[in-house]
Amino acid sequence: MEKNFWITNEAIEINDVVNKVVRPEAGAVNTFIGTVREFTKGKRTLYLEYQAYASMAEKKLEEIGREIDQKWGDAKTAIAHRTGRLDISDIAVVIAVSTPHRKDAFEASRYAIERIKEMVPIWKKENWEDGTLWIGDQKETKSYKENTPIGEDHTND
Amino acid sequence: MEKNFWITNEAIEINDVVNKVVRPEAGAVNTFIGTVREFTKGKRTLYLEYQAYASMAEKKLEEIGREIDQKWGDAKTAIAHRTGRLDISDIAVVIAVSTPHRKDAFEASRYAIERIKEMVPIWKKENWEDGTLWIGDQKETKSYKENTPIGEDHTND
Amino acid sequence: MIDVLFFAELQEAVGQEKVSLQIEGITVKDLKTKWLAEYELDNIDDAMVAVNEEYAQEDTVLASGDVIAFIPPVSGG
Amino acid sequence: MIDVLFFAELQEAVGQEKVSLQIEGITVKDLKTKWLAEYELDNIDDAMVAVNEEYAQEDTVLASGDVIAFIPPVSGG
Repeated sequence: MEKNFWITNEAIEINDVVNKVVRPEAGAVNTFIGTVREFTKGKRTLYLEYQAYASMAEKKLEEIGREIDQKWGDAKTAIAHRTGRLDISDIAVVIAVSTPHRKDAFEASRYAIERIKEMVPIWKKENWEDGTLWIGDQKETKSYKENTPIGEDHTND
Repeated sequence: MEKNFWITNEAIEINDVVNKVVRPEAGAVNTFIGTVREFTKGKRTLYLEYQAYASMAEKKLEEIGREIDQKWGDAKTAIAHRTGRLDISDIAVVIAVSTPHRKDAFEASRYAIERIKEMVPIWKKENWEDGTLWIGDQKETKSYKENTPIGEDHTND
Repeated sequence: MIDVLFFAELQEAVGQEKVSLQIEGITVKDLKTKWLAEYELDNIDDAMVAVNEEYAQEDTVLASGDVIAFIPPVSGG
Repeated sequence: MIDVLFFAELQEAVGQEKVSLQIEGITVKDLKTKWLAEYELDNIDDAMVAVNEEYAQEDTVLASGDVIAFIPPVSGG
């Protein structure tokens, strides 16, 4: 696989993402793995369905990689996000950032997941015992300016 | 492997560490991977040798896990550290922390690597083109109180 | 002709992923208020808009061949 | 009898991982200044001390069967 930023309908192998950023210049790799949580605020999730505007999402993930480059200098980033049906504990997203020193790797990885939740066109549909809902709570928890993504999100995972 | 905290002379598989912390209650796993960096302050490393006081080191890693439990509540931690000869880009340490929400996973994982560098009895010997040196710079960069480990370290990776 | 893409709850409300319209030279706002009014998409004003895979403003004028996507609040990760 | 463990540069200076001594009832400080003086370990005062795998102070009194480890500044990770 040549791309460092990709949307896939298949299970994500953590090593596939990490291996894209390991390099002699790096002493630190931070990895963020988002998994499907069973209970949110006491409500039981049976499974999730993720949908993406895949071509645009990959571009936006790449854009996050470029933002990280600009903010942290010597960083290498790879991100994979899954779509389709995911069961409890399945991996939805893997982010890996390598940097010479660890502080930057932590910060950049955190930045990546926050940006994904702000502006990458991916949606999850909750499937509970008693119904379903497409999640997307920016309206309540973040500021929009002219319908382009800004501000900070406060979603859960 | 039953243990969640271990010292090993073999290559560490990232998945072995991550799999110990994935669970239905978790929505986030943060992983820190320390790799052997080729250049530090312009000086080229050929390889590193890690030595550990293995039995005590495993106890201290467990202790870090308990500290994380106390500080962040619902967290599960696993840590593996390698010993022996490591070449450039080899993995020296893998930390994985799972939590319900991502903020805690990032913070706890960062805490774990800082604590390892403060007080877990593991040493690395640099092997450069022109010599070798056991690294351990707390004396210059951190405060010791009566020869027990406190304070913050400022090492590189 | 332009293609209009819908995702998540908007896709379910419209009943399809894509609608092709024989229009051009209108703004995104016009598209929403005039051409998509029939779908009664209550939440469309909560959605961001992308034109050719870049976020765009409501006053963007659409050209033939453009792909317009309505992006409901995202929830990836 | 007590066992004294050395690591990293101290191990190289001593030339072995472990030294067993037929002593007890002395403090860690005594151990360093009297019993280990022959090794001329310049850096031993930079080392932390562990008794039975727990960090300990210099005034800890050593009992028979104790394992004392000198822990030079650590550099794991």
